[in-house]
Amino acid sequence: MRMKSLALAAALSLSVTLPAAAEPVKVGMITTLSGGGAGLGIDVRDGFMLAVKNSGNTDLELVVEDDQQKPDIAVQLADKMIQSEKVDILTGIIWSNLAMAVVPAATAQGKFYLSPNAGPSALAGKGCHENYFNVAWQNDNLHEAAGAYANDAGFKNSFILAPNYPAGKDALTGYKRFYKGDVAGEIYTQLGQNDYAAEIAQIRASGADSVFFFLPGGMGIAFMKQYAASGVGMPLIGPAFSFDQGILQAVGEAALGVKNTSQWNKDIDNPANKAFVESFQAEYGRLPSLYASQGFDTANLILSAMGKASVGDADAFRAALEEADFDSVRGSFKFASNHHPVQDIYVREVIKEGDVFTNKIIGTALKDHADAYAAECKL
Amino acid sequence: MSGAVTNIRSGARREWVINLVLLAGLGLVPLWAWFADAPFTITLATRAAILALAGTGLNIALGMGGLVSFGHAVFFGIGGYAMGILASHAQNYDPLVQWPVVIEGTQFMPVIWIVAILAGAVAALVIGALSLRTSGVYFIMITLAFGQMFYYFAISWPAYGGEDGLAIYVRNGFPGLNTLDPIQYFALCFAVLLVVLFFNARLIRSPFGLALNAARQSTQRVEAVGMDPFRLRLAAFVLSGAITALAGALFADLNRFASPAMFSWQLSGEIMVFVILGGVARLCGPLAGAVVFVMLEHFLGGLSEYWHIFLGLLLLLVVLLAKGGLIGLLSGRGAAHG
Amino acid sequence: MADQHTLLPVLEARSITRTFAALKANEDVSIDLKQGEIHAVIGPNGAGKSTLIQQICGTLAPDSGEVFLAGENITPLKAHQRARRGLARTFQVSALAMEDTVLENAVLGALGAQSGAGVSVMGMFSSALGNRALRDAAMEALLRVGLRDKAQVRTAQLSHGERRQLELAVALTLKPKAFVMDEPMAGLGASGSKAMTEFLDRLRREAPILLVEHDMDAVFALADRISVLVYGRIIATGTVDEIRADAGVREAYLGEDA
Amino acid sequence: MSPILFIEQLLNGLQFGIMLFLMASGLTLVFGVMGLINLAHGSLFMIGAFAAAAVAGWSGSFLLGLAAALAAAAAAGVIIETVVIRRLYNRDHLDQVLATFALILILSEGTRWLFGSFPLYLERPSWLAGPVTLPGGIEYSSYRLALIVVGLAIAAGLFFLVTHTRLGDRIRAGESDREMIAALGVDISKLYTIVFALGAALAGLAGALVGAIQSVQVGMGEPVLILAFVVIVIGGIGSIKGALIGALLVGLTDTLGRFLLPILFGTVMDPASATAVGSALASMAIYMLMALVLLIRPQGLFGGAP
Repeated sequence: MRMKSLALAAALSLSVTLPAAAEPVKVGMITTLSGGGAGLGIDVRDGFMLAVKNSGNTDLELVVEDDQQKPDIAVQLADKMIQSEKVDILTGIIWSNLAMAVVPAATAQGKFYLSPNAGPSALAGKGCHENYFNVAWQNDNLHEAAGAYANDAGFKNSFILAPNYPAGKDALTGYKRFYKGDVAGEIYTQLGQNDYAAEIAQIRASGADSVFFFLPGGMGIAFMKQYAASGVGMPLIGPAFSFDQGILQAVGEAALGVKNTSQWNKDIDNPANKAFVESFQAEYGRLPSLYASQGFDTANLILSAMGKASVGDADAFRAALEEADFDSVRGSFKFASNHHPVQDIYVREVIKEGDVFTNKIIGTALKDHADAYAAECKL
Repeated sequence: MSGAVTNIRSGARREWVINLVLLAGLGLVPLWAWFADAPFTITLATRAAILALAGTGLNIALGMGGLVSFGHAVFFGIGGYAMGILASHAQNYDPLVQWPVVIEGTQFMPVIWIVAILAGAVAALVIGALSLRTSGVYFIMITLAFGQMFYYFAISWPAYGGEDGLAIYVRNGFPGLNTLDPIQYFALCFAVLLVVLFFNARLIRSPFGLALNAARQSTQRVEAVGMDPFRLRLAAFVLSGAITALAGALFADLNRFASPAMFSWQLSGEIMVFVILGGVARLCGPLAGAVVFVMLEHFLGGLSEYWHIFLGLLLLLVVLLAKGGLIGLLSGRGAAHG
Repeated sequence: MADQHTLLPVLEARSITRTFAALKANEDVSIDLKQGEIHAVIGPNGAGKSTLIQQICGTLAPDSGEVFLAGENITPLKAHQRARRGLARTFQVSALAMEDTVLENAVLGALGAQSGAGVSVMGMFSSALGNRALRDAAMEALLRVGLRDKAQVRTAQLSHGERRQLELAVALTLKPKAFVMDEPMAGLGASGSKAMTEFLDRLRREAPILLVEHDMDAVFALADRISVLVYGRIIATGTVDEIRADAGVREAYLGEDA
Repeated sequence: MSPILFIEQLLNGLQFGIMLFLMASGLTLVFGVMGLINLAHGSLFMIGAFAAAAVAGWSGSFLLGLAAALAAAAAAGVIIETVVIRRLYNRDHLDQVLATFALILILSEGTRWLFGSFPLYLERPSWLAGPVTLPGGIEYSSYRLALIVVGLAIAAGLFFLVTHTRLGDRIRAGESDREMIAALGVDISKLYTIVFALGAALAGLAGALVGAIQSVQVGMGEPVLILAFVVIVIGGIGSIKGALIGALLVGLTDTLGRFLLPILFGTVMDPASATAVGSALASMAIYMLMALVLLIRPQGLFGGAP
């Protein structure tokens, strides 16, 4: 549970361009900084801090704590942030299950919650809340885009697999929502499973023409390495999570050429993104990841709202957030009625630049894509 | 010889003083926090009280019965889900059972507790009846494996949220109390802890406690006086599971959330850590351990991302050097047994 | 002695055989114990005496053969069920609750003598040491073996001899039909052995004793009958004089050990 | 379901089982000889994988990586044994569990501190990268086939070591009577260190071999450790033969369960819920197997009295 207060040096205020906010805003970030999933949380945090630093705005005070990827710790930290730190805005949670534990209670207590990563369907549909904003995606989005891409690529018979947990089920549902071809086979694997020999054998025997998989973290690394070794040559499609900058180096050659869907890539051509990629590399000495871009956008969204309204006036501040008047690194970005993004989702291909594995955008899967649950939301 | 007797007595007296100080401290700090308007301190104290309760449950099996259960998170999780399932059905006005009789969910804590206790006891009966066929290392490994089985089941079973867990948006109710008020919920949990500790203190002195204690030291001895060590241990395991399940229900209510993480083997390990850190087979050992653990988690966690290293080192030192745990260290009463 | 042979034995083992891998620990061993007698089992180390006791008391199942207590076939019963039916055992290496006090150990025995003890709701709420009847029964047994003054001492602090006495006290609280004692004299010293011998001499009137013992003075002083176990087989059973005179015994056992 | 698919799944189960054996044999040796339960065995698995990834990444040679894994895990084993474990032999199992649990915390976070929070890259060697065609037209990953061969060779070597060498004599003597081998003048603390290091090296090797087809990350050892416990419970503690049979049983049950149960449920319900229910039950299959073995033989298939 690292606590990091950001008191920014006055020297940075040279670059202040935003009008000074009426009152300071305290942001509590609960994210995963230790354990196996720490890489994602660290990127969100770093992206967020970079945006604050680049803005030079000293009125945003950030408190960061580590949830250890445990729901009960996350809830405890949310209580602490609200009760002791008296934060105005909460953000930072990576995992859907932690978000489900924290978000409803936090928004019910009148706090704003801005999600930099998780977007469970329950919070996008019936469970939506006026104070909950998702700056990343609804969980289904990238899978839906993968389904759309599979149609464009002419795949007629997909084999699909995901871990047996809610996000995994959402993934396969999301893919099938847009994919029009046949399903050659559908497998739910065990969460945390590291050996996919049995599944790959079934893929080989299924006669499919493509494989869609959603296996976040180490599961995806294991799957891709084993898939490449098996000699089953059908093309792979997946959401960006298994092809992210942080994880891609561990997959290596096995990922080369794989198509994946993402709302961001480092080669999106706009000034905000260029500045982001350059300053991130300068600051941290590594390429930014998807998660870093989401953290960066989240901070900029808050900063933009701070310039328009005081956080003490919840209605005005909410209206300012809804406008989403900031330069997103993704280019166009706006909120749907349920406070989830409406954005383009791209198809990327894994390439090798020198020694580094990375992604390049090869097309757009879905334009101005919103999620499927907005209609259920009564906002 | 009489000198040794006096030593035991004075050590015991000092342990009682330490227990009272501990309990008073855990009761008074939140009270102070309440006046000082530091609600998070109350939340931490509540967490400590509930974890202490879970540890107290384990201590019956571990301390009195000598049963090294590495799967107590099973019962903790069952308690949590008993609360989650009942409350979520009540929250959605969706009966729990439609046939043959309609059973509604409930957000009434006493009922939830009873269900948690019963569910924990039944699970402990089944797991215990299987695991107690073995002993020693086998028992450790088997309880660990059963814990893992429940964990995977909870993650992959879709009906109650799977890995996402079950969120309850309003804390369940208790007659005459506003449970959402941190200090009132703390008082409730603290009261439950006191009741269980009182029961536990009686249990240690009871015929059952005497027999169980003897069975830990010598199976042959209790057999030779005509008692069935298997039944004694199974009863202890069931009691132990029931109490830990109650703690799980309270814990889920504290967080308004039940999740498969409550079943994880790390949690089993942590419950065991409370017991050892404080002192095995000591009435307030789990309490001392839980308080220290929560404080470490809070303060050490604030110092370093890698605080687990320090926790590990501390634990190692306690195991290697201070056999009686913290209470043993403070009361000068070495190991509680052995 | 003649009339005793007509009585039904209190404890009887019939044709007990038990093998460990290739080793025959007990082969067709039959032995009985009649009301009022001390029946000693002697034999060199490794002769199978401990194996025999374990099978009689139920901690080891025989490959074949049966055990009867007061006419009831107790072969299928477990150790604690046999104890409950009135078979009291003392151990060669003390099996006491070492961390508990002497009194607590004795109370445990008294508790075992109560019906339905152990797992019961009352058994979890009442106080064991606060129970008058249990305490009295325990103190009486401690008084008989001479440990009354040590009631509050932790058992681990007792001397070896005192632990033997406590073993005996716990067995007494059970008010059994028969005693099975595994080397009660071991580690007692000369005066201790003498006291124990006198005690057992009187005890046989309460219940007969199956006595496994290495101390030949005690055996010859106490035993009504002696059985000699060698290489898992009983080679002779008889009175002290008969055994002294038995050529086979002299050769197999006394020749090397007496 | 074609026979080829079924045979391929059998091979998968075999390969999984053999990797579990490498873990379980070390655990069971350490328990058999020293009477120690070592939860940190999974950390040694992780150390092997990290060492292999680091050295293979630096040198570009997979074999060097394997050697590094063996060396690092054995060295870690020696250090852990002499600093901590040695003090635990005469303690009860509870102390052993707690101390080795503490070691997990220290080793996991220590590794994360050294190597960072992202998974590391470790790739199988190029000469084992592709598939091979087996008789009958079965196409199978050459690396997995190599794992089966290497694993079986190690199992055979281990049997030879235990039954035909002086070290093996001592190990067996240590299992049956600890005072005896001390009385025979064997340096018991050295023997313990060697056995512990041997177990550690086997775990480290397993970590490196598996790491090449899975992901090398902190916390990778504990799930395998728990499976190894299941293996030992099934096979019987202290028995290498039991560890081998138990590991193969667990490997086959898990692989075939994951494969067959959804198909089985698919005959009575719709495909989506069949896969969900089937895989939920498949994740519990090996624990059911364990419970079954416990009911029939509490001491495990090849164990002595429990």
